[in-house]
Amino acid sequence: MDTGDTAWILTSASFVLLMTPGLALFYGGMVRAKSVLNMMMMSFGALGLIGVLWVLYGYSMAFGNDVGGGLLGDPAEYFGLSGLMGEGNLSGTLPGMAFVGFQAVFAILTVALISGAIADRAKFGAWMVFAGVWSTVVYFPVAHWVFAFDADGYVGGWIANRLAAIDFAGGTAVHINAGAAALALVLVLGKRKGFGREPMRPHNLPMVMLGAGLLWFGWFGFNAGSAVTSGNTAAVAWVNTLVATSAAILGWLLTERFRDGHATSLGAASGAVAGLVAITPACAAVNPIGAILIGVAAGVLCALAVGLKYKLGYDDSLDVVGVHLVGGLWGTIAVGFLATDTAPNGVSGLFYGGGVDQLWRQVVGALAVLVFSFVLTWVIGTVIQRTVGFRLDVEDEVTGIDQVEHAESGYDWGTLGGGALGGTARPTARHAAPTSTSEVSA
Amino acid sequence: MDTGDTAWILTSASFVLLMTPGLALFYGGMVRAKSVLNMMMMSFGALGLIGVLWVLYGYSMAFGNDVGGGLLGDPAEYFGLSGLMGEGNLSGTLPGMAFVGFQAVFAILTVALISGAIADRAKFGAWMVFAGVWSTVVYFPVAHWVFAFDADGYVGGWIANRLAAIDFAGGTAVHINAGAAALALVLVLGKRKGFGREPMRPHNLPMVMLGAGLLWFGWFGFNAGSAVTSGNTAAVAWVNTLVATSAAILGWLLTERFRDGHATSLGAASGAVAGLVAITPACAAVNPIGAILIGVAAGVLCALAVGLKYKLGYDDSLDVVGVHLVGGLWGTIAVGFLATDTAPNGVSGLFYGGGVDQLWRQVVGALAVLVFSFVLTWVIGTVIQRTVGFRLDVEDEVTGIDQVEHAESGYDWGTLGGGALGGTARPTARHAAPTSTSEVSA
Amino acid sequence: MDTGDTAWILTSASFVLLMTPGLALFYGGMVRAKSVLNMMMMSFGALGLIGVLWVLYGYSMAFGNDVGGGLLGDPAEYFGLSGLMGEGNLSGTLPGMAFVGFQAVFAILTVALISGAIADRAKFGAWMVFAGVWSTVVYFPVAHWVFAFDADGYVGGWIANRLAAIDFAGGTAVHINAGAAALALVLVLGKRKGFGREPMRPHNLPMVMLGAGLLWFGWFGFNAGSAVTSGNTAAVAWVNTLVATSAAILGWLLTERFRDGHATSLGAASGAVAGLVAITPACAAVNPIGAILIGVAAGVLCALAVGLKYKLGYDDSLDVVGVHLVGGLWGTIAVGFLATDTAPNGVSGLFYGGGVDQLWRQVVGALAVLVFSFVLTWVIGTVIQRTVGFRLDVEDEVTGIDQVEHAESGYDWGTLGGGALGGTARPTARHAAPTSTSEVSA
Amino acid sequence: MKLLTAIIKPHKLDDVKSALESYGVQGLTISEASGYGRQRGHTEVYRGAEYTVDLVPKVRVEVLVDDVDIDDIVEVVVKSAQTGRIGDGKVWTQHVEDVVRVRTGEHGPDAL
Amino acid sequence: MKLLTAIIKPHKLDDVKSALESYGVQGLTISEASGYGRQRGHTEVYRGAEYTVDLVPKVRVEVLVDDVDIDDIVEVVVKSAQTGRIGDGKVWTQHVEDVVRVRTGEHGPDAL
Amino acid sequence: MKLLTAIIKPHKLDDVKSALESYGVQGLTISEASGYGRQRGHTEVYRGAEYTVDLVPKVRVEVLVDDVDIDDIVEVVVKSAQTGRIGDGKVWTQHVEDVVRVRTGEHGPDAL
Ligand SMILES: Nc1ncnc2c1ncn2[C@@H]1O[C@H](COP(=O)(O)OP(=O)(O)O)[C@@H](O)[C@H]1O
Ligand SMILES: Nc1ncnc2c1ncn2[C@@H]1O[C@H](COP(=O)(O)OP(=O)(O)O)[C@@H](O)[C@H]1O
Ligand SMILES: Nc1ncnc2c1ncn2[C@@H]1O[C@H](COP(=O)(O)OP(=O)(O)O)[C@@H](O)[C@H]1O
Repeated sequence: MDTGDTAWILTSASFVLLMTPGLALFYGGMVRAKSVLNMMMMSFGALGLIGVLWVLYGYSMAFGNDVGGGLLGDPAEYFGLSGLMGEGNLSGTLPGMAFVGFQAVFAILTVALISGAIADRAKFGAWMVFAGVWSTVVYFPVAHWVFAFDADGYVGGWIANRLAAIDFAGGTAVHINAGAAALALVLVLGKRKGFGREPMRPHNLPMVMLGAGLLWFGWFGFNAGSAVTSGNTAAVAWVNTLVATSAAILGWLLTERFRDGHATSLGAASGAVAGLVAITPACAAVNPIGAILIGVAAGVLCALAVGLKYKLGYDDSLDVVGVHLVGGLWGTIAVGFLATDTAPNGVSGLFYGGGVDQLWRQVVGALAVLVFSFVLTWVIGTVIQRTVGFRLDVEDEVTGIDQVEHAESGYDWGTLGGGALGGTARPTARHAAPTSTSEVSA
Repeated sequence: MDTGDTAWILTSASFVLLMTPGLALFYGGMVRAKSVLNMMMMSFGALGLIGVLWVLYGYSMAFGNDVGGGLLGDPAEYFGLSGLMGEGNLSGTLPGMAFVGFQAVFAILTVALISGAIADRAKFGAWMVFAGVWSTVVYFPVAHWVFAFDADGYVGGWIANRLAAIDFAGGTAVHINAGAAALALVLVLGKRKGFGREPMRPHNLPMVMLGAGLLWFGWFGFNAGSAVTSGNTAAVAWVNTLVATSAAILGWLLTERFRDGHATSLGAASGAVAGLVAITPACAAVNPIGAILIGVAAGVLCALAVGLKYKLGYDDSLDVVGVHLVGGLWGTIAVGFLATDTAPNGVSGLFYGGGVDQLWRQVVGALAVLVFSFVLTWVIGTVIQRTVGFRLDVEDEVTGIDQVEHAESGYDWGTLGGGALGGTARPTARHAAPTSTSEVSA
Repeated sequence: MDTGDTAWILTSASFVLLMTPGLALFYGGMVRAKSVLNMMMMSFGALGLIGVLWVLYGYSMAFGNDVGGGLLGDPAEYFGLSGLMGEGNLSGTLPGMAFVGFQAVFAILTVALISGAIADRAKFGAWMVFAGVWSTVVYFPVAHWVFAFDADGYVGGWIANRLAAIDFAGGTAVHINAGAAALALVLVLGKRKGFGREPMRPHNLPMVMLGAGLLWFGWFGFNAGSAVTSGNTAAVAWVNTLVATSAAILGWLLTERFRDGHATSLGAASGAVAGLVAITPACAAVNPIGAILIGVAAGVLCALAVGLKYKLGYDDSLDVVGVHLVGGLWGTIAVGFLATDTAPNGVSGLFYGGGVDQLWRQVVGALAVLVFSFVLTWVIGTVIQRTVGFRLDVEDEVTGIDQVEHAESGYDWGTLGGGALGGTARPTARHAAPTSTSEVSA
Repeated sequence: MKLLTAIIKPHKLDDVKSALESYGVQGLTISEASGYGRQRGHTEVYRGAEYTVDLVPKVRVEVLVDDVDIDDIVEVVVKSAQTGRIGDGKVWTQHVEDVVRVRTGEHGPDAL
Repeated sequence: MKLLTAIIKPHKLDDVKSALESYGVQGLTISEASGYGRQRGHTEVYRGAEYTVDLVPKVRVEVLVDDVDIDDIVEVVVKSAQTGRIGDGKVWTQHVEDVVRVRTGEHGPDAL
Repeated sequence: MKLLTAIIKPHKLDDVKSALESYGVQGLTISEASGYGRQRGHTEVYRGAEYTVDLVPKVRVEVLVDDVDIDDIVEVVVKSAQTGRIGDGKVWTQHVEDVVRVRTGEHGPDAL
């Protein structure tokens, strides 16, 4: 065991945990004030549920010994993680539990990412059911495909080992996966009332920018932590994660400037996320110039892609498809072009004399995850919609999902300006204070 | 010295420092808009004062060589920390100053935790006096009891060494301690005007959720950092901290769903904190299944406990008692049941064949801190109230403590919607600009 | 290579990256609601642009082998960083790329710091041009002067090596540099319409406090990370960074209390930043008592200094001069008095028997950077103003720069209270939804 | 001249605005309001404590109109704001003695 | 019919609402306002610069009432809003020509 | 007595307040409003989708005045609110039947 490697992975895992609240802010600021809480609750619900499932059987399904064709880990092997606490139980140079924790937060985040597509209109209970089923049926297997590497006496997933596609930190397993699921779910749930006609502008852009800042911060753990050691590979991934994101901000802002006449703050925040998504699979495969190219192209591509939903008429509310699916595809495929054997992954892409060998592997890996995720998500979503119901009542949607599903209001500025905004409120019923108790004001 | 251990502890200390601003947000969002700044200032005041006191004599009182019965460290031994800067000065595998820093932020946070109970109604100056006295008289000694372990030529505290209660990261020293102090202080200060009758709903729930997110993030440093090394113990603590929190979110939300019909965002944020509190003493003593049990029960118990104040008629404004005292007691006692010798602490509780031996130690430790803290806090609070005055004037409370105590407003949205909300303002008097200077607009 | 050192530096670099979004919040909360986005965008613009420039030639200009008199590194040496990815490429005990990343975020932050002085009135495009030119002409060279230390076969900067002024983490290179640039830019751009007469109070103080919290957190990476190893030096820097900041909060609040009658939350946040600025150059040169003195004096001095702009009539909107220039000067010069050879830097100042030797070095270093930065910034700013125009049209300034420059509004609370605040909005033109698509509400 | 004041449901504002525009009304003033009436509010729950929020968000629309148009315009507003459900709001009319356009200082109907 | 407009202190809103409800008033409309008058504002200090905030938060209550009730209702509002301290506010009454209930289109007193 | 209502540009509020104060008006009530009129709104762009924001922020000023002062006060408000550019707003006057000072219960002009 190496204490430095362990320190870096525990740190990275903590960073990645913070990404889910960061995402909740990023998404939450983009919806209208009347649905900010529900938007954030989809992330917090994932934090609750997936954390528990991961410990129970998720880790085992993803990283248990393969039970067939590189498709699934043995769900029973590490059930409850009971056997992984021993001093000697290592995963490479890490305590076994450090790796368990690091991977747990990936699972949580991936589920939470999907929620941005279905803002304002999904029953919270149904979302929780979906989150549990989807992580079990879609994420845990795909994580096995991509992240479980063969070792002595251990067989891992088919994409990582048989196909040998490069996905350093989850361009396929996380972003294409979540993006494809988002698209399927949007088709199942349908559009919000008033989509494309009524004002649905972000209610709190500083919150969006804060969320983007926390995501970027956390993403260093996501990408550089995926080295699972604290050394050169992590350092290269770190710098590439920085510069691709910087470049993507520029790419998105320039696109806006030329197309719309204004560089916007939502554009800067979105560009940052687009760059982070795209560099995720590639951060240890390219050099910093390659990272700049991946980033700037991600900024431009995603800035263009988010307009598609208006043209095609699907209500991907916060552009999970436009940013995560498109950005994830671009980053994954870009590895096939821009990988250089001087980078830690040691593979050359088309532009560095490696021919199309790596390129086709990247494309196959990307498409496999895309199709698998899209189809299964569509089935899961449809079953939930047909049984317990997934979509909120339209009346309730107009009233506001926070009030209807969570019986709360995001904000009450009232006492500042006069107290009446949104109505006065008083504690009633169940927990009313005993009326006879006098107030003390010593 | 081990660079990996040092890296992890410096990182953890930084994480824990961030918890206090996180707490300020968590608490600040829960009060009404007219007292958000005062709420946050109680935390920032603690950041200012306790940091300095810790360096002057706090560290020495907590970790100086025992001066009597395991009750107190020698306050003079490390006064000003001057002697701890040398290269060779180690604390285990860490530079001495790394441990000093790590423990400093615990002291700050514990004081800040108390403030949630007395929202909206404590004079800021009196709070600062209280913070200084309380940390000196209550926290530094209790930290010595719980965190100072005997070593060669060094005698530590009675709970850690004589009683041998397990409190890995501060269930007693931090949470029971702060919770009991909160209860005492609430009894001294009395209820807010309108408590139980007037609307006192949270003014900014996204801010509460952000605060909860930062607390969770920081808590990995709090718990896993308490291993003071970067290895298996830290990794186990990390995973238990994750999963207990996840489970507590579920526990709180399910309780709400069954009792009130709605799972709320305030519930998710509160559940997370409840789970974090409860796993704090236990995170290296139980396995992940034990952590799930501790978490889910913490969520349920605390969700029920926060209603007590209405029944019993004490105004624990933001439920410091309901969450930190109840959660801290539960977690500390749960160690007596759920500890397993396969976990790093190596002790078995009642359910794992260890009998009641550990259980009674846990109960005695918990009660000792509870009683000590409650009694001393009541005395300190009463003396301050009778001398300089602790409670704000009721008129001022109605006007809003931010305006009265800090001469500020939390928010001014005015210029957006017309500029008049809350009044126009203009700089006057002392710093008015020289009127003759013309405006430049090059 | 040392994995522990690497872990700490990658962590520190991530912390420092987070400082720029933290700064965006700190600054953003202080302006009026109508310019919050532009304020934040100046930081996000720097994140985009400087990240890319650093990789292209910035690192090389700062840390390339000296090309003349300690004034500049060779810009071509590491162009694009292509050669730095190899396993064996070390910078001390770190992978070369870890050091590159750590220094990158310093460059970004320094540029962003300047923006606080020119709130509400700078064209965004002009700001981006300024940011690129300033970092190239001012920051990269100054970073070379201060941070590039001679080594075997490598020649660094004149302040670090020839003058041997102590600037552990950037009191001169970052804070005096940014502060002097801020002053110059303010003189070029002129005052905002209504400065000193119209209300310009902070629109969101909780956001300011959140920003201060994130800055403090990140600053542990900034200061303790500057040890570039994970050991005693880092630990001492960490503790000094904690306690100086705590003391500065107290210093600022006490100044306010005596002068104005109230301790404010803006004061606490500002005091924290003042303390952080002042301890930056000194954090490895003084003992904790010295750090307390530096901190408390920084709090008092800066609290007094921020009033100067009203007396002298320059509109340093968010007090970059009053906090960063004054705090940076104080901290840099304080090293000359308070340095003690028991601290890691091993140098004694005037009060510890070292005479004035170190003191004059500190003064010369500080003044050199101040003058260089002020003059060049004035030239750059003037050229931009005379060519493309830097200052926003006054009409647009009154309307609000967010609307004019970014075509966005920071907030829309409308749907809560009735929907009309600031106007209804509907998607139009380019991306309007196909009108024939019916809404699905399954 | 007359002043028409309408308290309506927020989501009907766009319809009312369009209807008035079609009729030829050139200006109006809007503000936020909260209504208390037959339409009940809702309940919120914070840490188990229930709060009754008894005010409902509304929008106030004010239009200054010429005497001859007032009946038509009342009709237009009522029609366009109607959903038929409780809480649709009120429209009332008052006499106005004089109106001035600030920009020009014009008085009376010319100022509309 | 008459329109009663009251500018009151925000924390008296609940009392006014209850008093009107007891009297039998079934609906009212509330909005935020800021007052300027004998009651002085307060001072704020940001980084040492003082700001005089000269507007005081108020709440506006509007009630449409039948002619016969107006005097009683003015009395009810004044009583329930009174604290006896400067800044309690104003109540004024105006003539209303017509009232319409949007939901039903009813006119006049029936629309109240 | 009369009620003067003015819808003005937000940044003219200070001027109007000062002018009224100079004239001797002792109190007024202010609230936020949004205007729709000749003055066009602006366009915002979010991820490439344009939004037309067609309401413009305004401030409403209400002053209760004695009958004899009304013409002067209208003049004062119009003058001080004028910029000469589109969107300067409207001022209108209405008859008020009674005014009460809540604090004292005084009626009529004494209540102003
Ligand atoms: N007497 C009244 N005076 C002033 N406003 C009223 C009055 N009655 C109702 N309102 C306003 O009209 C709105 C709708 O009234 P309500 O009684 O809920 O429904 P409806 O008008 O459909 O019967 C209320 O929310 C309130 O704003
Ligand atoms: N002439 C007026 N016109 C309109 N509103 C007024 C007028 N005078 C006072 N007000 C309103 O009444 C409120 C209370 O008035 P103020 O003079 O402060 O106290 P009081 O009415 O107790 O003498 C003010 O804040 C303002 O909103
Ligand atoms: N008929 C009207 N009824 C009520 N308010 C109006 C009317 N016409 C204009 N306004 C108000 O006056 C403001 C200014 O009107 P506008 O037509 O933009 O400019 P101007 O008055 O200079 O011609 C509008 O924003 C609106 O608030």
